[in-house]
Amino acid sequence: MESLGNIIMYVIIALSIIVFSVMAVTTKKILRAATYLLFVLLATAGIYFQLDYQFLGTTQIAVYAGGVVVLFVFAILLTHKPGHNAEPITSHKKAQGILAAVACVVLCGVALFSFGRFCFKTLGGGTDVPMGKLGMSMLSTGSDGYLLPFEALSVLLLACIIAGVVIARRR
Amino acid sequence: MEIFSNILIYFVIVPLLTLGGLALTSNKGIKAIRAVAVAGASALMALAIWLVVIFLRERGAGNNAEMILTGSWMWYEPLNVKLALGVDGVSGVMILLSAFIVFAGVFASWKMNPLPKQFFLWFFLLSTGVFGFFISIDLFTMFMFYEVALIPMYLLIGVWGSGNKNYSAMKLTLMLMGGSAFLMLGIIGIYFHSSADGQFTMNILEIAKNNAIPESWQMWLFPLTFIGFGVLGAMFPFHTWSPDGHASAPTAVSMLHAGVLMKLGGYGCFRIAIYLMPAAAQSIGWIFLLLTGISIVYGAFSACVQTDLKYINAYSSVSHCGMVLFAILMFNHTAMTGAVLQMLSHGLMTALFFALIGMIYGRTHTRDIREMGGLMHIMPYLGVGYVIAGLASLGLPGLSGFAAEMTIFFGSFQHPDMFHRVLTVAATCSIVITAVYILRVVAKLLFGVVQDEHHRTLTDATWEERLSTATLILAVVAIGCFPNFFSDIIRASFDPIVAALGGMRYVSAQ
Amino acid sequence: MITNTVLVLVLPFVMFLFLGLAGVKMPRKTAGVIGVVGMLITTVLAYWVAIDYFMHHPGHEQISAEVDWLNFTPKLVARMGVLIDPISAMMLVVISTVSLMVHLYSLGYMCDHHGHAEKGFQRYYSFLALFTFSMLGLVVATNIFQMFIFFEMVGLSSYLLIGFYYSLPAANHANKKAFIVTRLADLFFLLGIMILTFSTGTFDFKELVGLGDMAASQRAAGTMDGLTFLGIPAVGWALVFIFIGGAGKSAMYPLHIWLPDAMEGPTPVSALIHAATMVVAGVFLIARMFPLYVLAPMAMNVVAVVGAFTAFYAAAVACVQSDIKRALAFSTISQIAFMMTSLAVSADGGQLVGGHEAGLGYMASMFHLFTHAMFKALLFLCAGAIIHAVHSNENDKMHGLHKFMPITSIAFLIGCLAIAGIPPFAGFFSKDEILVACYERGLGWGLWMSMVAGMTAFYMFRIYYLIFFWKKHEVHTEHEPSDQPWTMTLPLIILASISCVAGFLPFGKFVTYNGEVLETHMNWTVAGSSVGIALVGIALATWLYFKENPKPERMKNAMSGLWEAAYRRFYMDELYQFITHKIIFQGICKPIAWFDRIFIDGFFNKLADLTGNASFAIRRVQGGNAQSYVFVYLLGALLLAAVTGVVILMI
Amino acid sequence: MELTLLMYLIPSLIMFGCGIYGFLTRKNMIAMLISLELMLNAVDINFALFNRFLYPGKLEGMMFSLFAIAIAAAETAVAIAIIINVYRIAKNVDINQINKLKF
Repeated sequence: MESLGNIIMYVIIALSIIVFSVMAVTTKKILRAATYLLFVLLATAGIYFQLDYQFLGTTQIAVYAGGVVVLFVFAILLTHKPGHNAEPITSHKKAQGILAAVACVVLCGVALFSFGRFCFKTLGGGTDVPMGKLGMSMLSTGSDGYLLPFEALSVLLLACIIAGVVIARRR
Repeated sequence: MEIFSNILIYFVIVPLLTLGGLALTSNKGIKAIRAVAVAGASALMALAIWLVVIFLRERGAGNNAEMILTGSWMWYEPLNVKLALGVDGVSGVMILLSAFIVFAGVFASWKMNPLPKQFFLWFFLLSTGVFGFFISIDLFTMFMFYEVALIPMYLLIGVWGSGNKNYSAMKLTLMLMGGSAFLMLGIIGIYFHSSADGQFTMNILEIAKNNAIPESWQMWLFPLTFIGFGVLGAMFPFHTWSPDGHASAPTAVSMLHAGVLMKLGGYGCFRIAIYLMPAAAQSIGWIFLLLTGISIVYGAFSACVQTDLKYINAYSSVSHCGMVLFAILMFNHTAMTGAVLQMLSHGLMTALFFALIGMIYGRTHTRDIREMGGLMHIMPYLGVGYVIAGLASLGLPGLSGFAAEMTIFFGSFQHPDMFHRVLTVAATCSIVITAVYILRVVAKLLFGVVQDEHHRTLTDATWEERLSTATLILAVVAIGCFPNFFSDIIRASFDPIVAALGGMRYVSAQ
Repeated sequence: MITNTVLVLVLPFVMFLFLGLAGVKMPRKTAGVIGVVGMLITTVLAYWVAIDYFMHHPGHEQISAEVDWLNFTPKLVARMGVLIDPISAMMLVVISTVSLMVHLYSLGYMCDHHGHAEKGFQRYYSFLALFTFSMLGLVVATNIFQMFIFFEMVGLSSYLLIGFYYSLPAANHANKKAFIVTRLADLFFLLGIMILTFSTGTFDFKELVGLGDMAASQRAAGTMDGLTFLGIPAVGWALVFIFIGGAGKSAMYPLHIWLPDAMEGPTPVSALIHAATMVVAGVFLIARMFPLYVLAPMAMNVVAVVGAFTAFYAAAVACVQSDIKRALAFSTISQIAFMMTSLAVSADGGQLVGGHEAGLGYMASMFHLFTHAMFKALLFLCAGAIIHAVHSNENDKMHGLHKFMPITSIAFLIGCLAIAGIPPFAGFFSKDEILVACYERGLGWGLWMSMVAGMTAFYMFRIYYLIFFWKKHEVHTEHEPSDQPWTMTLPLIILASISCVAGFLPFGKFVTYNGEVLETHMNWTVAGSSVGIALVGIALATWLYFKENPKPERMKNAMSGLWEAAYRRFYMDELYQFITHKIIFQGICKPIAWFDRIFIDGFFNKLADLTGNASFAIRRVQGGNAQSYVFVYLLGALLLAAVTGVVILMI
Repeated sequence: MELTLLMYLIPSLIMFGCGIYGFLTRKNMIAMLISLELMLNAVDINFALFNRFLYPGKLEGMMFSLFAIAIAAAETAVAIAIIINVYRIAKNVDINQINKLKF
C-alpha cells in the first residue's frame, strides 16, 4: 500500500506532465511553449525524485530546466518579435500530426497491454544510488564502469560547443 | 616508347597538346589563342595529308593488309581492353575530312566571343574524340572516344549557342546519349561473344576473324549497334535532335558536328554493326533500309518548307546522311564506296554551308530567309560560296555531291533484288526535291531584291572567312573532279566487309 | 584531231575560270573582248576538227579517246572522253558558230545606250564560256554517263544565264523553274541509265549503240531480254525514261513549261541556249541512242507521238503570243518537236522504214537541227536588236519598225522565210526531208506535220508583220529606234547568209545514222505541197496582219475562249502551279514538316516531359520538408512495429 | 492502491505523443525543437522507470538517462546555433521556408 502522499504526488506529476505537454505543443505563443516545457521538465524531475533517483532528478533540473530552457528562451528572444503569434496550423497538417501521435500512442498502448505483464509490477524497496557509487562507476572500466561513454560524451560536448560557436558566429 | 613510333597516336596527341597550349594562354590574349588553335589545326591537317601519303605508299608497295599502321597496347588486362590502332582507306579519308573541317572550323570561329579560350579548349577536345574514334579498332577505345566527342557538344551548344540553346543542347546530348546506351549494350554483347574459346577480345579485326557471334545473338546486337550509331547518323525517326541542335549550335560546332560527328554514325554502322554481325545484317537489314529510305525522302520534303537556314540544312543533312546509311545497307562495293564518298562530300559541303550561314548570320543577325534577300549584291563572296555549296548539295557534276550520289545510285541499283532496286529509285527521286529546296533558298536569300535596307551596309567576307570557305570549296571541287582518287582508296577497304557478307554481291545480276 | 577536240573543250573552260575569277579585276569591255577572242579561237579549232574529220575520214568511223573518271565496278566505269563522229562533228560546228555569234553580239547588246557595259559583264562572259564548254562536252561525250554529266552542266549554265538579272523576281523565278523542270527530267534520264546499265553493264556508246551497226545495239538490247517491269520490257522503260530526260531539255510537252519563262534571260542567251543549242540536246541524245530506239518500237512510238503533239501544240500557242520572245520560244519548241518526230518516224516495229532511203528521218532531223540552229539564232538575235531598240518585248510597242531598222528587218525576213520552208532558204530543205520521212511512215503523220508546217509559216509572218509593218511606230522613248552597232549587226548578217545557203549542203553525205552516204532525192510532190502550205500560211498572215485592220481583233473576239486558252498556253502553267504549290508544297511538304514537328519531335519531347514529370512527382518525396520526412518515417516505423507485434503474437 | 509501472508509463507515452504531434505540426523550428525535447524526455523517463521497476539493482537505465540529458543539452545548443544562423540568413525560422539548401 502506497502512502497517500506518494499517490497525491504522483497524480500532480502525471497531470502536469499530460496537461503541460499538450499545452506546450498547442499554444500559439512560442515563449509560452518554452515555459510549459519547463513545467514538463520539472514534473519529469519529480518522477525521478519519486523513483529515488535524486542525482538524475537534480541533473534534470540543472541541465534541462536550467540550461536548455534558458537556451530556448534566448533563442526565442533572438528570433522573435514580442507578441508574435505563430501562424495557424493547417488542418491537413494537424490531421497528419494527430494521426501520427494517436497511432503511436495506440500502438504503444496496445503493445503495453498485450506484452506488458511487467506493467503491474510495483516499486520494490530499492534505495537511491549513492553518489560515491555513481562517481566510481562513471570513472571505472569494470563490468559496471561507464568511463568510455563518459569520455565519448565529453568529446561530444566539446565538439558541440565548438560547433555551436562556429555556426552561430557572425560572419 | 614504341607506341610513339606509330603516326596514328599523334592524331590524339596533337589535339591534346593543343589543349595544353590553350590552357597556358591567358584569357585575354586572343592572338595567342588563335595562334595555338591554328597551329594545332594545321598540324592535324599536315598529319592527315601525310597519313594519306603513307597509306598510298603502303598500298602501292603491295601491302594489302586489311588495316595498316596497326599497333596494340594493353590497357586494361582483366577485360583484355587494348589501345588498338589501325587505319584502312575509309578511316584514312575520314581522318582527312576531319582535319579539313577542324582547320576550316578554327578560322570560322575566329571572332568567337565570349570566352574564346574555353571555346577552343572544348573544340579541340571534341576533335580529340573524333580523331580517336577513327584511328582505333578496339571497341572499348572507340566507344570511349565516341563519348569524348559527344560531351563537349553539350557545353559548346549550351554556352556558345544561340536561340533556344539550352533546350537544343539538352535534346541533342540526351538523344545521342540514348543512342550510345544502345551502343554500349551492343558492345558488351559483342564482347561476350567475341570468341568461341572464352578468350574475349575487343579488337574488331579479331572479332571479325573469330566470327563467333551466334546468329540468334546477332539478331539482337545488330539492331542495338545500328540504332546506336544510327541516332548519330540522323536516321529516321531518331533525327529530331539534328534540326534543333544545328540551329542552336555556334558555327564551328555545326560544321564539326554535321561535318564529322554525324559521320561517326555512318562509319560505326558498317565497321561495327555490319562488319561484326553480317548474318543479321543480311536478314534484317531491310528494315533499316526502309527507315533510311524514308529518311532520304522525308528529310528532303521537310527541308522544302523550312524558313530557318540552319533548319533547311539540318533536314538536308537528314536526307544526305540517310543516303549514307542507305548505301551501306546495300552491301556491295560500289554502294558502300558511294556511302563513304557521300560522307566526305556531305561533311565538306555541310561544313561549308554552316560556315557560310554562320557568316551571314553574324552580319544580318537573322537566319530567317523571309527577312533576307538580294545578298548576292551585298556580299558576293559569301553568295558565290553559298551557291557552290548549294550546287554541291543538289549533286552538280564537278562538285563532290554528284560523284557520291551517282556511286550510291548505281551501286544500289546493281542489287539483284527488286525490292532494293525499287527503293533505290525512290531514293533517287530525292535529287529533284533537293534541287527544289536548295534553289528556293538561293533564290530567296541571294537573289531577288534586298529585303532589309540595313543589309546594304554590310560587308563581304574577311580574310579568315575567305580562307575557311576556300579550303572547303577546294576540297569539294577536288572530290568532284577527281572522284576516282578517293574511291580507289576507299573501295579496297570494303573487301573484308563484303567478304564477311558472303562476297556474292559484287556486280550486277548477269 | 583528239588533241584539237580536247582543246576545243579546254579553252572555254579556261575562259570560264579566268573570267570568273579574274574578271572582277579587269575593265568590263576587256573581259568581253577576251571572251570573244577565246571563242573565236575555239570556233576555228572546232571547224578545223570538223573539216579534218569529214575530209580525212570518209568512212565516218568513230574516233574517240577517254580516261577513267569514276569506277563504279571494275566493268561499269564512268569515263570522260571525246568522241568524234558525224553528228558530234556537226554539233561542234553548230555550237561554236552560234556561240561565237552570240559572244560578238553580246558585246553590243549587253551595253546601255551610251555604250557602257552592264554590271556583271565579266560574269556574263564567264557563264557563256561555261555554257559553251558544257554543250561541247555534251556533244563529244563518249558514253551516256558523260552525256548525263554535261546535261546537268548545261542545265546549270542555263540556270545561271537565265538568272543573269538575278534581282528581277521574274528572272529569279524563271531560272528556278527551268532548273527544277529539267532536273526532274534528268531524274528520269538517270533512272533510264540505271536501268540500261543494270544489265548491259556499260555506259559506253560504242558498246550500247555502236555507229549505226545494229549489231552493237542488238547485243546491248539482248542482255535485257526477259527483263520486264509491270509487263513492259526493261529496255522500253530505259529508253522512255531516257527520252523523258531528253524531253526535259528539249522542252517537249508537257515538260516544255520552263522554256517560255526562260526568255527572262538576256536575249543573246535565249538565242544561244534556248533556241539553237541546249534545247536540241534532247534531240541529240535520241539521235545518239538511235539504234537502240529502233529496237524498242514502244519507246520510238512514245517519242513520235509526243513529238507530233508538241509540234502542233507549240505552233498553236505561238499563233497568239504577244511577247515576241515567247512566240519565238514556242516556235522553237515546235521546231524541236519536228526534229524529234523526224527521228521517231524513221523506224517502225523495230525496223527502219523507207526502203533505200532508210534513216532519212534521222538525217533530216540532224539537218533540221543544223539549219534551225542558224535561223532561230538569227531570229532571236534580231528580236534582241529590236528589244534593245524599243525596250519592250511586247509587239504592240513595236509596229512599223521596218523604216527604222532595215538591216534587222531584212535579216528577220530571211529567218522567217527559212523557218517557213520557202526555197531556197535553209529551212526548206531540211523541213522537206522531214515531211518526206513522215509521209514514208504514214500518210497521217505526213499530213499532220504538213499542217504544223503551215502554221509555222503563219505565226512567223504574223510576228514579222506585227513588228515591222502594221501601223506607224510612235516614238515613246527619247531616241529613235535604229539599227544597232556593228557588233550586233555583223552576227545578223553572217547568220542570215548561212540561213540562205545552208540548205544546199549535201547533208546526207556527212551525217547519217550508220555513217554511210545517204543519197536523197527531191520528192517533188511533198516539196511542192509543203511550199504550197507554207505559202498559204504566209498569205493568211499577210491578209490578217500586213496592215492595221480590225480583222485580228474580230477573229479574237469570235473565238475568244480558244484564243484565251492558247494565249494562256492551254493552262499548262496553272496546272504546274497547282501541282507544285497545292499538291507537293501544301499537300506533301507542309504535312511532313508538321508531322515531323508534332509527332516525331513531339514523341521525343513527350518522352522527355514524361521523365521530367515522373521526376517531379518523385521529387516531392525528397522535398526538403523535414516534417513530411518525419511523418513518413514514423508511419513506417509504426507499421514495422505493428507488423512485428502481430507476427510475434501469431507465433 | 499501488503505483504500478503502467501508471508512470502512461504520462510518458502521452508526452511522447505530444512530442510527435508538435514536431509534425509546428512550423516554427524552435517549437519543433521543443517537441523534440518532449520526446527525448519521455524516453528518458522510460529508461529510469524500467531500471527502477524491473532491475532495481542495476545502473544502466539511469546512466543512459543521464547521458541522454547531457547529449540533449549539447544537441539543443547546436540546433539553436543553427536556427539562429538560419534566421540571420532567411529572416525567419519557418521550416517550410528552409527547404532549399542553397540560398
